[in-house]
Amino acid sequence: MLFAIFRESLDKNEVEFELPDGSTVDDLQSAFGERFENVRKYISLSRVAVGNEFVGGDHVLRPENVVSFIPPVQGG
Amino acid sequence: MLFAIFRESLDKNEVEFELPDGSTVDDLQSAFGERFENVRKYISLSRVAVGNEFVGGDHVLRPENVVSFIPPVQGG
Amino acid sequence: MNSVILTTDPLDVNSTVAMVSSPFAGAIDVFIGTVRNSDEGREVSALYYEAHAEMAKSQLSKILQETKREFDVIHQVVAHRLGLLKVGEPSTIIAVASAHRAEAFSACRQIIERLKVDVPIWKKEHFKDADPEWLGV
Amino acid sequence: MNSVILTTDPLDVNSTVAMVSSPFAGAIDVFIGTVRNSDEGREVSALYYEAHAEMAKSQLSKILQETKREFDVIHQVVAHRLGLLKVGEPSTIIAVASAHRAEAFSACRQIIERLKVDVPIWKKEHFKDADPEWLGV
Repeated sequence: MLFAIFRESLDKNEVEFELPDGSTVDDLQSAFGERFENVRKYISLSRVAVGNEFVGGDHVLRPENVVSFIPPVQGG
Repeated sequence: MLFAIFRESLDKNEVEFELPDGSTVDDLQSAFGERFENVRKYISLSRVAVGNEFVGGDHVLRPENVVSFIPPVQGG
Repeated sequence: MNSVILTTDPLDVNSTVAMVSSPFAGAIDVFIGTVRNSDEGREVSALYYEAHAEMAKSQLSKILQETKREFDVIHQVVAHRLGLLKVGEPSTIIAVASAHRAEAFSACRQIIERLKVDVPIWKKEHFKDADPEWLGV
Repeated sequence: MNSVILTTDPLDVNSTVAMVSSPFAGAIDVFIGTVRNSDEGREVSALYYEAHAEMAKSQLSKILQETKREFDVIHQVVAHRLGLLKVGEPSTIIAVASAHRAEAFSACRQIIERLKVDVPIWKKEHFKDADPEWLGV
């Protein structure tokens, strides 16, 4: 799922990726950066969540996972 | 001026003392304790103010001073 | 702007916060002291607050001047209610507005800590099952 | 009781405080985040807040569970507004009630600090003299 700078720059709330079995969050970020070069620079600033939980770059994704790209948060 | 436990125990808002020239706050507290034995025990817990300012025991009083006995404060 | 209020009327949080609101403020910290239903295991039914009003206002003004010198605050208000209060009612509301939150928290905390030490306000506890008592003596 | 509110409606301090009021409480600390008229020297006209709402609520609930474990709090509520806010309007209200004041201050401070780190809410600044910008990127 895409929010804030990602949502607005890509004009999408969601995108789909097909990745090999055993792919990690790092792999998804690389694929994402290749497909959407105009937001690539924001990826290194961002965290990733699966469902409602933050996960690390080595987290192995499963086909049913809903992944969110979380740019630097600014609540409060 | 008398407040809280002093006011209520003595049933007075104010009392007057005539003290020798050069008398201090300590002297006033002694005289007060002698005249009102039933509240003497509260004097050591209390502070003294002249006007709106706390003063120490060695503060020299002047005839026009309005002195307040300030039992332990409990605001908030 | 520094404001000091002593009143027998009920205190209202919204109107106290409105006094410190400012387009320059990014943070407001509000402390509310409320009447608890117990103290050291004894059931409290009400509290009576008495003040040396003139001195209390003077001491509170001095405290606000000190926090203004020490922290980068925009507006601050301290309101204390006097007279008989029921359980749950606010006895004190302190509100501090600043550009950033650290100052608002620090100043608000400092005001209530200083109030508890140097402001001539006294509290008489009314208990469910015992005679009322002045606290601290 | 822990409550988490995300809403596009204006926030109200009194009703937020009412949610945490309790006869067992002696202290309530309230933090209010408000929209400032400037940021790093640039004139701000409005702020737009966006959230990953489901995750934000989940993260805020976790934060409140943590403060409840760590501090002796009675009730706590965190409310965050979303959408377009004008200068001066509250974006966040956090209220914590406890028996004694130290816990209320500490828990309230911890909630806002944790919110600023781990809750997926984003802010787009609208300036008087420039295009709007997402903060932090």
